[in-house]
Parts: sequence; C-alpha cells; structure tokens
Amino acid sequence: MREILSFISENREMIYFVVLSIFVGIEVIGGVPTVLHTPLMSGANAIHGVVIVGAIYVMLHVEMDNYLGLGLGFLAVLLGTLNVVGGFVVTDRMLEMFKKK
Amino acid sequence: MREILSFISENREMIYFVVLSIFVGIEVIGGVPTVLHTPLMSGANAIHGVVIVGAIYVMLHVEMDNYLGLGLGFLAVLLGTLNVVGGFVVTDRMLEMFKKK
Amino acid sequence: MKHNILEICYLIGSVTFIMGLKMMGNAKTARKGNMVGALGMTIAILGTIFLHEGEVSGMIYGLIFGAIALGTIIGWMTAKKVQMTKMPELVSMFNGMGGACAALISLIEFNHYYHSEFPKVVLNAAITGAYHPPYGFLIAVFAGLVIGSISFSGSVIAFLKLNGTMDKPIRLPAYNIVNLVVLIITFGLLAFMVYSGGIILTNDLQPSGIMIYALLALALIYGILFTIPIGGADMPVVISLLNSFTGLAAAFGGFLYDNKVMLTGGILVGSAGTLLTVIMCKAMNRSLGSVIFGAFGGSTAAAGGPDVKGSIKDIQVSDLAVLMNYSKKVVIVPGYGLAVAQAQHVIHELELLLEERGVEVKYAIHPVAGRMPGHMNVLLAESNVSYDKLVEMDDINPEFEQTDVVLIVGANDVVNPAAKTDPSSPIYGMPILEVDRAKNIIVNKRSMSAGYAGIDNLLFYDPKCSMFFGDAKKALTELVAELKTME
Amino acid sequence: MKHNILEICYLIGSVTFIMGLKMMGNAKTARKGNMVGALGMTIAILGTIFLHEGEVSGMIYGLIFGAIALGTIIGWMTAKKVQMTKMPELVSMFNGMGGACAALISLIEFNHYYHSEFPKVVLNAAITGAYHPPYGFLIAVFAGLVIGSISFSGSVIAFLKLNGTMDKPIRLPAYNIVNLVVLIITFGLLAFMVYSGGIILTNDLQPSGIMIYALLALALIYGILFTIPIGGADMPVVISLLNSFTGLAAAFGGFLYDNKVMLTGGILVGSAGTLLTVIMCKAMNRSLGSVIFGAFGGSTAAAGGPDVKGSIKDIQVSDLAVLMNYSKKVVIVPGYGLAVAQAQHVIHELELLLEERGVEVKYAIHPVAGRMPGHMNVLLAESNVSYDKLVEMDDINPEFEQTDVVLIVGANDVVNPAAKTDPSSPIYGMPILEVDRAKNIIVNKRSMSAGYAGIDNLLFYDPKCSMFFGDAKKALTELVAELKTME
Ligand SMILES: NC(=O)c1ccc[n+]([C@@H]2O[C@H](COP(=O)([O-])OP(=O)(O)OC[C@H]3O[C@@H](n4cnc5c(N)ncnc54)[C@H](OP(=O)(O)O)[C@@H]3O)[C@@H](O)[C@H]2O)c1
Ligand SMILES: NC(=O)c1ccc[n+]([C@@H]2O[C@H](COP(=O)([O-])OP(=O)(O)OC[C@H]3O[C@@H](n4cnc5c(N)ncnc54)[C@H](OP(=O)(O)O)[C@@H]3O)[C@@H](O)[C@H]2O)c1
Repeated sequence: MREILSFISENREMIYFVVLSIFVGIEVIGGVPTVLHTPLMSGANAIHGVVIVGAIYVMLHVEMDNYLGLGLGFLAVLLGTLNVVGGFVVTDRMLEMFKKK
Repeated sequence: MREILSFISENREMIYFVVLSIFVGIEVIGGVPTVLHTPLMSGANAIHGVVIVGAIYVMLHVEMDNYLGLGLGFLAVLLGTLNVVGGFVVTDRMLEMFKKK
Repeated sequence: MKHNILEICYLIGSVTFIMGLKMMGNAKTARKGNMVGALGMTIAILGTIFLHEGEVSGMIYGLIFGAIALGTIIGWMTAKKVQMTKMPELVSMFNGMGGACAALISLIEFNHYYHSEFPKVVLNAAITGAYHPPYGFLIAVFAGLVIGSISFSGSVIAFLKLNGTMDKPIRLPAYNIVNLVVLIITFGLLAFMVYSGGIILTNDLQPSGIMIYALLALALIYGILFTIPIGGADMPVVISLLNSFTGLAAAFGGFLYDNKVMLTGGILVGSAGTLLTVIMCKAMNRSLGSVIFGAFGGSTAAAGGPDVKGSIKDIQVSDLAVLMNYSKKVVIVPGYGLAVAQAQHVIHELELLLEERGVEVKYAIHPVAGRMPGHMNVLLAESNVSYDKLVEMDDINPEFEQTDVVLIVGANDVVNPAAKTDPSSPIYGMPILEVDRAKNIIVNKRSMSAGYAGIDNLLFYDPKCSMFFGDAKKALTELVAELKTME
Repeated sequence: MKHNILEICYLIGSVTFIMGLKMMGNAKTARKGNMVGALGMTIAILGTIFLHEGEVSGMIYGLIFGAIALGTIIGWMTAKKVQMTKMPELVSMFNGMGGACAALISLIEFNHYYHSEFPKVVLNAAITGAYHPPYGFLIAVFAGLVIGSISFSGSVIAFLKLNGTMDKPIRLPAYNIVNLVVLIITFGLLAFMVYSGGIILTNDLQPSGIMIYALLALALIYGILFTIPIGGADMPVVISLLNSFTGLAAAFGGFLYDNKVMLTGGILVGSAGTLLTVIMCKAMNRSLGSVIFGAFGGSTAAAGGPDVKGSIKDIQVSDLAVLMNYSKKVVIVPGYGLAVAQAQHVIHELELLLEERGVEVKYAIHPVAGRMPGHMNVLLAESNVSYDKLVEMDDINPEFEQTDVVLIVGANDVVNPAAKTDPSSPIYGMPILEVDRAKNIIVNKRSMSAGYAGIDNLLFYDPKCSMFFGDAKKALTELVAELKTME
C-alpha cells in the first residue's frame, strides 16, 4: 500500500499526463457521425504508427555488430513506415471519396 | 532564442500539462446548449474557487508574528470559501429550477 | 506518507473537475456534475488542511476553520436567499472573491519573499548582477496579482451594473485608447518587475517592495476601466470573461506552489470559460470585440429601420380577455420586460386559468430572450411553470400557423422581423420567433421604446398586431382579474 | 541544443495529433485533419533522425532510410491501388504492422538489456535479492511486447476473414473458457517476468532470456484465439479494438523511452479507439461483449420470427423496367449484397438512365447498411454517385410516402419491420428505413436467405412487395439493358 502510494506520488507528472491524454482522446471523438467511423478508425490507425519513432530510436542506438538487433530494427522501421504511410494515404483516399460532389 | 528553447525543454512536463488541460477545457464545453450557459458559467466559477487551496497553504506556512500575513491570509481563505460555497450552491439552485417538472 | 495521500486527493480533485464540467454541459447530468465538482473540491480542501506535514499552531488552524466557517455560512445563505433573477449579480460577486483571493495570495507571498532573509542576499547579488530570483516565481506572483485584481475590480463593477446601481455605461472620452494605455503600462510594469526582481532601491539605498502596490493599484484601475464602458446588458459576457480570468489567476497560484489541483482547476476554467464566452457572444449574434470595445452595448446604436411605418392599434383589457378566453391555442413569448417587471408568477397564473378553460398554452423560448442565457427558463421555472410547456424556437416556429393568439410580454428584439428582412439592421441574421404567422399578435410593453438592440420594430405596425401597454406585472394582473370575472 | 529542438518537434507532433483527430470527427474538416496528423508525424520522424545527438555510422542511416523508403513505396502503392471495398482489410493489415513494430522494439530492447554487461551484475544481485532492474522498464518492455503481438496476430486473422480466406467463424469447444485461460496465463507470465527481471537460470545455472519467447508465443496465440471465433461481419469492431491495442502498445514504447510524442499519440489512439469501438457497437445495436463473446456474430442465431407468413410475389425484369420507367420518384436502398456483388457501378448507371427519363432518384443510406460504418457512402462515392443524392435515414423516412418505387438491392436487416414491431427480435429497437410506406417495394437478392442478423424478414410478404431474384450485379445489368430497349 505504502509502495503504491509513493509510486503514484513519484510518478504524478506521468499520471496527470496519461489521465489528461485519455480525456482528450475521449472528448475529441465524441459525437462523430456514423459515416466517419471508418475513416476515423483508419486515421487513428495511422497515428499510432508513431511507434516508428521508437523503432528509429532503436536503430540509432544499436551496436554495429548486433546483427539480430540490426535486422529486427530494420524490420521494425519498415513495418512502422508501412503503418504510417499506408494509414495516412488510405485515410486520405477514403475521405477524398466523401468530398466528391 | 537558445534560452527559450532550453526553457521549453526543461519545462516540457509543465507545457504538456498546460496544453492538454487547455484541450480538455475546450473539448469538455463543446456543444453545450444555450439554456445551460448560465449554470455552466456559474459552475466553472465555483471550480476556480480552488484557489482557496493556495490560501490555506499560505496560512499553514505564515509565521505567527506576521500579523499582516495572518490578516490577509484569513481574508483570502474567507473570500475563497465564499467563492467555492456560494458558487456551488447557487449553481445547484439554478439547475434545480431546470429539473422541476 | 501523508504527502502521498495528499497527491492522490489532488488527482481525484482534478478528475472530478473535468468530469463535473463535462456533465454540466448536458441538461440531464448537469446537477450531478455540479455535485461531483463540489465533492472533488471538498476532498482537495480537507486534504490540504489535514494532510499537511509539519508543526502548525492551533491558532492558525483556528483562523483557517474560522474563515471557512464564516465563508460557508455567508456564502450558503446568500446563495440560498437570493432571488432567481439576481443570479448573475451573485455569480459576478463570487467570481470577484476568487480573484481577490488569488491577488491576496500573491501579495502575501511577495511580502514573505521580500521580508525573509533570502532577498537581502539576493538583492545585493542582483545589484551586482550575480544572482536573480527564479523567474518562474516572480511571473507566477505578479501575474496572479494582476489578473486576480483585474478580475476582482471588474467583477465589482459588473455587480453594480447588473444591480442597477450603475446603470448607464460610463464612457470617458477616447476610453478605448485610455484603456489600452493603462493595460500596456500595467503589463510593462509587470515585465519590469519580473526582470528586476520586483524590489527597487529607494533614494537612501534601502530596498523597497513598494512597487507591488503600484502594480496592484494599476490592475485594479484597469479592471474598472475595462468594465465601465460596457452596457449592463452585455454583462453576462463580461462576467464569463472575468470568470476565465480568475481561472487563469488560480492557475498561476498552482504554478507558484506546483499544486496540480489548482493548475487543472484554473486552466480548465480558463480555457472552458474563454470558449463559453465566445459561444455566448455567438448566440447573441455579436463578436467579443464589439462587446468589449462597445459597438452597441446598451444605448449608443441609432434608432435605425425604415421610415414608412403605419399606425398602431391599442387593445383594452376587456377585449383581450374575451379574445383569449375563446381561443384554442395561445403562445406566450416572454422577454426581458417580463423579468424586469417580475411578472413570472402572474403569467403562470394566467396560463393555469386559460388551461382550465380549455385553452392550450405554451411558452416560446428564444435562446437569447432576456439578459442572460437561459434567463427565461430560470425565471419561469421559479414560478413552477412545467418544463415541457417551454418550447424552443425551432420547435415552436412551425406551430405559430395554428396559433390563435400570441401574447408577447416584454420581448422586443427576439420578435423583430427586421432580423429576417432588413440587411442593414444590426440584428440582421439573428433567428427570430416568427410570431407574425399567428392569427392575432398582442404585445405588452410600457411604451414604444426600443429593446436591447435599440432599434424600431415593424411588427408593432402589423395589421394583426395590437398593443397592450403597461408594466407587465400590472397589466397581466388586470388581465387575470378580468378573465376571472368572466364566466 | 538539438535536443531542445527535438522536444519542440515532439510537442508540435502531439498537438497536431490531437487537432488532427478532432478535425477528422467532422465531415468538413476530416481530410484536412488527416493531413495535419500526417504533417505532425513527418516532423516527429524527421526530428528523430536528424536531431539525434551522438555518433551514428553511415550504414545505420542507410538502413533507416532504406527501410523508410521501402515502406513508403510499398505502403503508398498498396494504399493507392487497393479497391475501395477492400479498405477494412487494408486498415487491419496496417494496424498489424504497427503492433508488430511495437513488439519488435520490445524484443530488441530486452535482448539488449539481457546481453549488455549490466544484467550480469544485476542477475547476481537479483539472486541474492540486492538489486532489481527498474520495474518501469520491465513493465514497458513486456506489456509492449504482449499487446503489440496480440494486435499483430489478431489483425492478421481479421485480414484473412475480411479477405474471405477464412470465412466461417471457427469455434473451438468452450472457446470462451480456453481464451480466458490463455489470457490469464499470458498475463501471469508477464507479471512473473516483471517480478523476476525476466531472466531465469537454466539447469547449469546459466542465465537465459528464453522466457520472453514464451511470452511472445503466448501473446501471438492469444491474438489468434481472440479473433477466430468472431464472425466476419463483426470485423470492423474487432479492428477498431485492435487499433486501440496498438495505440496502447505504442504508448508503452513512449514510456520506455520517455518519449512524449509516442505517449500522446499512443494514449490518444488508445482512448479514442476504445470509445470509437463502443460507438460503433452502439450504432449496430450490439454490445461489445456480445461481439467478443459471440452472441450472433455471423451464423449462430436461430431463424426466429413469427410463423404466419403468406406468399411472396416475383417480378420479371420487363415488368420492372416498365414500372420504373413510368415512376415519378424512385428510392434505392443499397445494402451489403450490393457491396458483395460489386454492383455499385451498374446501380449508378441505372440512376443516370432513370434521371435522363425524368425520374427522380435518391439513395436511402442506413447508418449500418453494409459491413462497416459508412460502407455505402464509400462504395457509391467510388462509382461517382453525387454526394447529395445520398440521403440519411432520418431525412428519407418521411419521403417514402411520396415514393413510387423503392428498389432494395442486397439489403435486408435495415428494412426489416421486425425492428419496430417484434420485441422478441434480436434487432428490435434498431431504427430502420420505413420502406413499407412507399407505393411499390422491389427487393433484389439471390434467395430468401437471411441477412447479417440471421432473421426472417416479413417485409418480403407485404402485398406491395415483389421479389426480383438474382445476383445484384447481374440482375441490375439486365434491368438497365431492358430499360435501354424501351422508350
Ligand atoms: N439572453 C442573453 O444571453 C442576452 C445577453 C445580453 C443581451 N441580450 C440581448 O437582449 C435582447 C433580448 O431580447 P428581448 O426581446 O428579450 O428583450 P428586448 O429586445 O431588450 O426588449 C425588452 C422590452 O421589454 C420592455 N419592457 C421593459 N420593462 C418592461 C416592463 N416592466 N413591463 C413590460 N415591458 C417592459 C421594453 O419596452 P418598453 O420600455 O416600451 O416597456 C423593451 O422593448 C436581444 O437583443 C439579445 O441579443 C441577450
Ligand atoms: N455497417 C456496419 O458498420 C456493420 C458492421 C457489422 C455488422 N453490420 C450489420 O449488417 C447488417 C447490414 O444490413 P444490410 O441490410 O445492409 O445487409 P444484410 O441484412 O446483411 O442483408 C444482406 C442481404 O444481401 C443479400 N445478398 C448477398 N449477396 C448478394 C448478391 N451478390 N446479390 C444480391 N443480394 C445479395 C443476402 O440475401 P441472399 O443471400 O438471399 O442474396 C442478404 O439477405 C445489419 O444487421 C448491421 O447491424 C453492420
């Protein structure tokens, strides 16, 4: 109990950050019309592609002789890029359709 | 320039906190119906009464011989309480009116 | 340990503030939302007192509890006793208290900083340029002081205006320029004080903390100057703005003490309040700029409108009673005049009487009728009018076609057809209650004078329209009496 | 210096993500919102690469740019080339990539931690109980691995299902219990590994990092088990859920590196995605629980409905052509069958032909027609149907009264009157298109079999209703041909 309390207190910046972000995430979506559900899902999908930043970070710190690390890191960057680029482009295509007169 | 940059970087936790809170504040209000404007204003008014926490803090740290400090601190706690209690009670009264069948 | 629990109290407080505000934005959950906020506030306050670490003398606790008890009693009683129609005054007053509280905190903290040993060392260092007190502290203290003080003095003026004590907008010559200059001086001084540490050397080379009082005075003056030129009717917007100022001041307090619940509460109200202000302006079809810099906030607008008018018709109370008694459907349009005349109870009596005789009665509620958002709802709710008799503009407009009598009580702008027909009118574009579709239009007001927007109303010259002059309360009481004698 | 600029890039990235998501929730700003998000992402990625401090060999940069270039080309091409109707598959695929990326990061970081000198010291200390690696690190690594892997394998299965490769829900006996057990084991192992530092001693007292592969395998298996029992039609909900899982995995990555942009992006998608999942479920009148634990996700529901039916009528293509040709107003109700049959182009042709002959044609869009939200809009937009011909349910319902012919193409549940009349029906309470108010109802489908909800439709026995059997594309092509011969 005591440990949990001091954990919370020590990490309070992070906790506020997480709580506020969750609220923003929820609020930002509220009242979205049904037709936009699919593009919104797809757009959110592109945004979590930000995990690629972590993959790049890994690559920038991996040792040159760690071949497994290099290989997996390369793969991670590749997959992350697919997520980001594919996600944004496909979302754009969907939304383009909607706008067309 | 350099100073501003390092200021931002040093206070990044605080900046994220402020930015996220602003977003939450804005989002939380979006789409409120006209009839609720007055009660909402009044409710928000009660919430900023949280400044009383600062007033109490001042009182808990003031020296016993600092009469000006004691006097002003007492006044601050009093005013803060008025803000909080009056604010919530008046809001409740307004909202009570709305509900009545 | 205590400290850790206190942090959790503050976290809970912050979350309840967010959820409370959110819930207050929805009619169904609004009241509960207010309670949630109050609960969080209680937790934060009690936590601050009881989870404090360190020796504190009993007298201090005595003072704190005394202040809280006194504040609770006064606040509670005032809030419970005040008339519904005086709500905006009260909100304004309480807002001012919050601002003053923030300003006082800054004052005390500055004095503490100035008197403690620390600044003497600092002062020497500052003169030789070797050390400067932390900018963060100075910014938080001075900004809290300025914003809190502006909010305080502005709220007092707003209170006096709504109260009727100060009913005309007071406009100094070139007041916009004067205000701007005072504002610039205030923030200039603030910046200088942050830069210099806030302490100056007097002629005999003694350090002096006098500048903070100059800053305080300037801020108080600016608050007054900011508010006096604005018309009483624009006060709700101004209060909402001052409200977000106080939020900001509270946030600076939070910054000062690195106190998260003050920060969230303050920033939340600051940003939500600003948005609310903008929304309120939009609902009345005005811009925030025109409210603050005064386009027509009360009495300045020229009486515009076309010249070709026609004649107006009077109606006697006996004729009106007959007309209403034999109607099938009556729609009442309440406006600002109803609130001023405190005629909400007699109008409810009229409604009950007519319903008893088989007449269908509804109220048509325009979103900006009256002088504050929801004014009519609050007013009519006070006199126990059933909530589902209040019909919003968009829903009632199609019904006017089948309405026999529209009774307009102390409303003017909200039924002015110029909003639809005359592009040169200042209210052009505002949606209105389309009462001219009804079979008979009865207007109760005291004279032919204009409403809030200061413009003529061609509706009164409509052949279907008859004027029923008189103070709303008096006139309606007569009408009710007359109706009672019938049958 | 570089480091400070990078922090600002991340701040900008975080803000654009929030604003982008917000804008995507509104039809007018949606596309711009997507661009805003993409811009922020670009800033964050470029910043990470170019504002890196410290020596990095050219080969590493080569690998990074190579991977990005390759990913960009493949991602771009696939996204541009794919058919509109295959969108959900693609989203699912890209989501899986993100999850895999997060899992790989965790794997590399764990291996790094395991192989570096540090853990050897740690290990000894851990055995003697003197030191434990930071919990935060272990939680972030293992949770990122588990959640990312579940998201990856789940997305692959979802892809295969939408793709048609795996079209029946596969339900092991007692699959709900099996899944629960696997889930518990997975998280149990995770907890144990956090507790023990993730490294075990083999029989010959050598430290081994093998356990992480067990965790990986378990997570991958759970992702598969979680998704296979769910019917293909529920996949959009599942994808949305997996989407928020990947967000969570990204957030753990952000926690690992104390990287704020990953944190905001991840948490944002995690919470927004969860809410979106719930909203989507609501729009189809189901609960999230019934989707995951399988109430009727595809084929299980019994064909309910009352027994008293009546007879059905057929209509020949020639008669139908005549009927439509001489109508004033035709409303087309597209449904899932239209999408399956890829009949969106021919229906547009039909629409143009009819309009040419002076028939007014509109499309009635039910919010959950098809198999994903907005399915019909996307589909019809693809064949260039004008946006203002698509009328939403609430707006079109009052228009059916004046409609001569309603042509229902591959829709079933969305026009099933049981939703209004039969409280025992699984779709009771869902708002429907009230086509039975129209003068003539024509239904095109291949047989009398049920739709998604697996229930009978009494509409087909309505005296005003005629069936026009056949595959949508084939049948409509015939109808168009027949219409062309007329005149
Ligand atoms: N609701 C808000 O939030 C808000 C806030 C600020 C401003 N406003 C503005 O206020 C206006 C509201 O329109 P409204 O139609 O309600 O009011 P209005 O246009 O201001 O008209 C009120 C009318 O009531 C009459 N009146 C005053 N005292 C009376 C009494 N004792 N008995 C009977 N009649 C009396 C006045 O005419 P006589 O003097 O001839 O009697 C006046 O013409 C709009 O222009 C709106 O934009 C609204
Ligand atoms: N939109 C969403 O987000 C979403 C997501 C998941 C589930 N759902 C659910 O999906 C349902 C949607 O309703 P709906 O009316 O669009 O579809 P539906 O009720 O599933 O009915 C589709 C009908 O199309 C017919 N069909 C299939 N292939 C065809 C072809 N090639 N040519 C002609 N007809 C064909 C089928 O009958 P035959 O076999 O006799 O041809 C079937 O009865 C709702 O129950 C909804 O809750 C919607």
